[in-house]
Amino acid sequence: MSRFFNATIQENVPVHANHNLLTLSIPEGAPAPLPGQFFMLQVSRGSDPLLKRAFSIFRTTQQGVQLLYRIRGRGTEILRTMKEGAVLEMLGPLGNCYPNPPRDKMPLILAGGIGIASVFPLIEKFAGRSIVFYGARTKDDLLMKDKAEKLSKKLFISTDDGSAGSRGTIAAVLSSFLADPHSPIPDCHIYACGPHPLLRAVSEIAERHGVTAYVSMEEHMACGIGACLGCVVKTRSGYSSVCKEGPVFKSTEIVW
Amino acid sequence: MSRFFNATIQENVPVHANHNLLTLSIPEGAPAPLPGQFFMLQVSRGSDPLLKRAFSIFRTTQQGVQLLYRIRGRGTEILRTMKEGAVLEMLGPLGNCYPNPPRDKMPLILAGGIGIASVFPLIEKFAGRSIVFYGARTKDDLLMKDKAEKLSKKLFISTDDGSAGSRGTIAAVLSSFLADPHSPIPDCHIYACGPHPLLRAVSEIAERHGVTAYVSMEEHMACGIGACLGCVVKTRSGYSSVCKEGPVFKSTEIVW
Amino acid sequence: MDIAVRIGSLELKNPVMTASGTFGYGEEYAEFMDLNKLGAVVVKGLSLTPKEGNPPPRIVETASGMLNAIGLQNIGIERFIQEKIPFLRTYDTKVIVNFFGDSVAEYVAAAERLSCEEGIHGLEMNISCPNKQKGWCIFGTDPRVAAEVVSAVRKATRLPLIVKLSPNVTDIALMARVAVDAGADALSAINTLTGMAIDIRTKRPKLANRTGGLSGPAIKPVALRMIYEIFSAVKVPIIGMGGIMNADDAIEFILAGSSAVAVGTANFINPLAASEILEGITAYMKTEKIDNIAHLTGVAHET
Amino acid sequence: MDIAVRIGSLELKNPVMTASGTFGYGEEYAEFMDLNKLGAVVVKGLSLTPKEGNPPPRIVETASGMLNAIGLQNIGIERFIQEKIPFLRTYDTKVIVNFFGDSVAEYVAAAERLSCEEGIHGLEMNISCPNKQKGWCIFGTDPRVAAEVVSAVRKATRLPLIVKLSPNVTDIALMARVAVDAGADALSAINTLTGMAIDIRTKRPKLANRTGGLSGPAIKPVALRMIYEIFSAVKVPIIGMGGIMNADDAIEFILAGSSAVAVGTANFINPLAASEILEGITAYMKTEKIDNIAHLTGVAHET
Ligand SMILES: Cc1cc2nc3c(=O)[nH]c(=O)nc-3n(C[C@H](O)[C@H](O)[C@H](O)COP(=O)(O)OP(=O)(O)OC[C@H]3O[C@@H](n4cnc5c(N)ncnc54)[C@H](O)[C@@H]3O)c2cc1C
Ligand SMILES: Cc1cc2nc3c(=O)[nH]c(=O)nc-3n(C[C@H](O)[C@H](O)[C@H](O)COP(=O)(O)OP(=O)(O)OC[C@H]3O[C@@H](n4cnc5c(N)ncnc54)[C@H](O)[C@@H]3O)c2cc1C
Ligand SMILES: Cc1cc2nc3c(=O)[nH]c(=O)nc-3n(C[C@H](O)[C@H](O)[C@H](O)COP(=O)(O)O)c2cc1C
Ligand SMILES: Cc1cc2nc3c(=O)[nH]c(=O)nc-3n(C[C@H](O)[C@H](O)[C@H](O)COP(=O)(O)O)c2cc1C
Ligand code: FES
Ligand code: FES
Repeated sequence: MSRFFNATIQENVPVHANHNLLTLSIPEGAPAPLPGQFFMLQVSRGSDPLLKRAFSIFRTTQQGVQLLYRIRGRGTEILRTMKEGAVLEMLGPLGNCYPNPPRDKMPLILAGGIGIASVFPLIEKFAGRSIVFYGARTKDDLLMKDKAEKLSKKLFISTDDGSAGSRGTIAAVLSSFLADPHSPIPDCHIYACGPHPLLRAVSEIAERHGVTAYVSMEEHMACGIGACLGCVVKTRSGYSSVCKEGPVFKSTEIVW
Repeated sequence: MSRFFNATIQENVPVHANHNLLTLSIPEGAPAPLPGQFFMLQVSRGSDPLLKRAFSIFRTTQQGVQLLYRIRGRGTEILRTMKEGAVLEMLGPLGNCYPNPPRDKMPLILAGGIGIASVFPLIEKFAGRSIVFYGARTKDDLLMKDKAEKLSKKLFISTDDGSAGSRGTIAAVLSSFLADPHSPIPDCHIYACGPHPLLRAVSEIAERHGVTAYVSMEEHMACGIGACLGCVVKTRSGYSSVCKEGPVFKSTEIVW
Repeated sequence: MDIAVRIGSLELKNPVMTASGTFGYGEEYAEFMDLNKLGAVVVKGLSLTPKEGNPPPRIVETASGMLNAIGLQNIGIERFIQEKIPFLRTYDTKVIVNFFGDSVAEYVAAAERLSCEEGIHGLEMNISCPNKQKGWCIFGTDPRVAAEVVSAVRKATRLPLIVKLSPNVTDIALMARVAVDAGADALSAINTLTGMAIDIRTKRPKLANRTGGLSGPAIKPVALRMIYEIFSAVKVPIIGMGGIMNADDAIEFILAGSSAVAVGTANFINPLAASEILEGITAYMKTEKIDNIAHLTGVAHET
Repeated sequence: MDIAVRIGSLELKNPVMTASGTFGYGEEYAEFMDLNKLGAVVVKGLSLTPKEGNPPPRIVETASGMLNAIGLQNIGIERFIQEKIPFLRTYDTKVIVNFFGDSVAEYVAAAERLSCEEGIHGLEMNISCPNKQKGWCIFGTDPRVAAEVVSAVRKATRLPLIVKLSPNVTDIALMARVAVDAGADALSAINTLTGMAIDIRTKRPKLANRTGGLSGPAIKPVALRMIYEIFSAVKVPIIGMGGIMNADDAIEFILAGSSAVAVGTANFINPLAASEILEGITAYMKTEKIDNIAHLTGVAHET
């Protein structure tokens, strides 16, 4: 089965202000996506917008793959208007995935905003075993909070405006958690996805505490398969492509 | 009321292979279109395709204005996929109109292919009084034949392949009609819309018989309001814009 | 909020103008938009005597753009003065006349004639047109020829003189310097990129003229880059254009170095584009707490 | 039906190649498409030593196009030979290596090194890159510099030499003649148009490198016009590219004067683009009853 195929929209429903859950049925035999991998979708038939949009695999259900997306610009606005039955060109699953923690390590999963989409498969995978840190701008931007609560051993919440959980960034919450003498350090691994400054903060915190952290990076993409060299981030071994060598990197690999 | 407004699709139904009938509700107070006038529709929100598409007013009903269109290229292909409730930017009514014949003249109305859309309002206007000549490629490309039959005093049909009416061009039918000693010449006026070569032929025939003919021309358009000078045809007084000085010209005005 | 801009000795009440050839002689759009809202109306390019223009087809749609080969059809300066100026004078907006010639002498004669009429506030010289004296060369692509024609026109008029640059050159900054050294009070950029389209059924160019000028969103990145380069090269105000469809686009041009912007192909898509763009610019200034539009010009150059 | 084309001494089994920098080193697309179907694989531009490239962001989407400022990141010729050639040699397709240098000496050294390896069938010289010796100048925009570097490389290799022209020039026909006179066996055109985009929130250029190269459907009209002009100016085969998304586009390029075509940005949109374009070309030839692709090249010039 080729990783380039037509997917059919099963459902495309708002889950929150400005966020939709998209369910796509994909051809049989398509490779199953791993946590941290992503797909690219062609949202137009014409040449404007031209490039595919990248979305992390959020869940795999019997109906197909689910993507959770934030309406951000023109491409996602077009996607929002698409209805059941519409057919989209799709590329994926792409990229590497979040590595498994060694048996004895506890997964700490951190998400900022729509970053929840990327780490959600981990939350499901480590059901009942992981501690989840989830930050968003406001209460209304917290998606899938109840699901995350059910699936995690413990869920920490923060919002920029304090409308839910503690006020401030979720990195600060992680930091206090790790600073707590009862923390399971160094017996944990961090998995994080969110805006660049948040990931940088997480990386610093992890380093300070001697904890291994994996971060999922974002960059503008054209090909999605490592051919154009457009989506690079600076790493200790030079520029690496987010689409192929990433999106998940060890935080110490990144030159922040 | 501005001639630039949002129109809402009421219905967009196939009437034949590759031809749709589009009904649009337009804002109250919009000027009523005259036979021969046209509208321009923006079929995309993005910048590709960029330009508006021109369509003749086919009918005005209680529901709104109706356009009859042939799926031809990318723009009409997009239009075909649009559903009830979709909102389109629209400009019009644009251009001049078919002039009324003097009281004592009989209207001869000629259409080639989708040209039927443009002359249909005349067929309705002169219900029972006009002779209609309607040519198409094949039987399957004859739209609204029954309606035209009902509304005309007499309907002549031709198809390129002879699958309905006489075989050959409808210009040939007009020519024999006018050559017939019982023809109402010179007491008739011709109104024609169709492909350029057909209109040229009609023009020659009319001239030969000393009959006045009006032809509705087509050119690629950008502005639709006479500003860009993109849509000109050569006339005896220089290049004239089809969108503003036309689309209807006296056939003798055109430099063929 | 101060949104007035100066183009040489000319003060516009706001930075939004129309691009020549896309707004007719102004009256075509008066039905849709209050022309009083515009900083300036730039009319279709005029020549001393009327020009018939190119045979059709003159227009081809391309991806996010269009090619035009109008061939500079216009009613000539005399008819413009007789028939169009009286209408334009009823509006409280500046009138800038775009003009061109086949030869240096024609440019000069046109500029002289236009300079002695009331109701014309500035001249925009289109130098992207073929030079009949020198065969195939285009005035605007050869620095020496451009210098010659701009200097000659400079001597022929006291009106603010805007030189409109052709983008079909290796070094737009050089052309900008040449025009300014020859006396331009301001520059406008960019004119259309030369392009072509071929009909694969007839196997012939789609335009009767074979080539045409590419405009619209497709060319915006090239236009912005050129504005950015021109801004670094000269001190005079720049009127930026090339694919501006909305206020965000216009703001990009201002940040790149434009003092004013011109709306071209966008008029065809949305006859209210120019006035909506003005509204969008002032809304942006409010959000960004910028009280003088001049403070935005060229900001993208700061590091 | 004869669809083989000759590029100098090189015979391609069909006219469809990939555009450098848009197809990696070939292997990235092998999963999607049978590389045996291609007339040639043109690999990412290589330099003597590896290049790190520009900092991100390197890519911006524009209307029907994209800007890239990869900065010629590549693994260097040695690693290419070690790691990529063995894979490419398993395919029955021609391998054309795109290369560049910072100086004439580097160009020559690169060409020499590439010429002594099995499995490389042709060289494509990218002259749209900055000339470190001469500061800001670009090899491909100054005719004298272009002549110098092409002549030097011509002496350094016996492989078919394709010179890839920059479109950012006033007179592409002149640059074509210069390249051919200096020894090019074929020309490819066009490389990207230099462009820019600005973020109106940060008020800074969106690309870290400020400017980038515009590719995709937006530039097709400009590319076609340039192919048309080059075809009139020189006799050598032209490899046409710039916004080719489908077979119809490719056929336009052939009618304008291309002997072969290269598929660039389209690979990102549809990883099967190149093979679908080949199928479309042969379907067109069938419909149009053309039995030799050479009979299509330049037909749009006939009147
Ligand atoms: C590996 C990866 C996984 C992602 N997963 C998700 C997800 O699960 N849910 C979700 O809502 N979003 C996700 N994103 C971000 C998503 O790709 C962008 O929000 C989307 O491309 C915006 O498109 P637009 O047309 O609406 O915005 P516009 O701003 O109009 O887009 C313009 C261009 O910029 C690119 N772009 C804009 N924002 C981003 C961004 N943050 N990252 C990469 N390219 C961008 C677009 O792809 C497009 O090429 C992911 C991005 C990456 C790289
Ligand atoms: C005054 C007028 C009235 C018209 N009335 C009708 C009508 O009632 N019903 C109908 O089906 N068609 C009508 N047409 C033709 C219709 O405008 C075209 O079929 C349509 O624009 C094709 O668009 P496309 O995107 O599908 O084709 P494409 O070929 O993809 O279009 C590419 C470009 O060419 C232009 N174009 C293509 N064909 C024509 C054409 N024949 N005339 C003008 N521009 C063209 C398009 O507008 C677009 O800018 C009319 C044209 C004019 C000028
Ligand atoms: C149909 C058309 C006609 C034009 N005529 C002229 C003209 O007469 N003189 C001139 O200097 N520029 C002319 N231009 C160029 C525009 O003024 C403008 O520079 C160019 O279109 C780029 O802007 P845009 O992309 O916003 O349209 C014309 C452009 C178009 C599309
Ligand atoms: C991401 C990217 C990288 C490119 N890298 C190179 C390169 O290394 N060498 C080169 O000569 N051209 C390079 N090009 C230019 C293309 O080969 C091609 O000339 C150009 O993109 C126009 O074709 P297109 O519009 O079909 O993409 C690159 C283009 C893109 C989009
Ligand atoms: S998007 Fe092309 S290398 Fe990552
Ligand atoms: S379409 Fe612009 S003048 Fe007719």
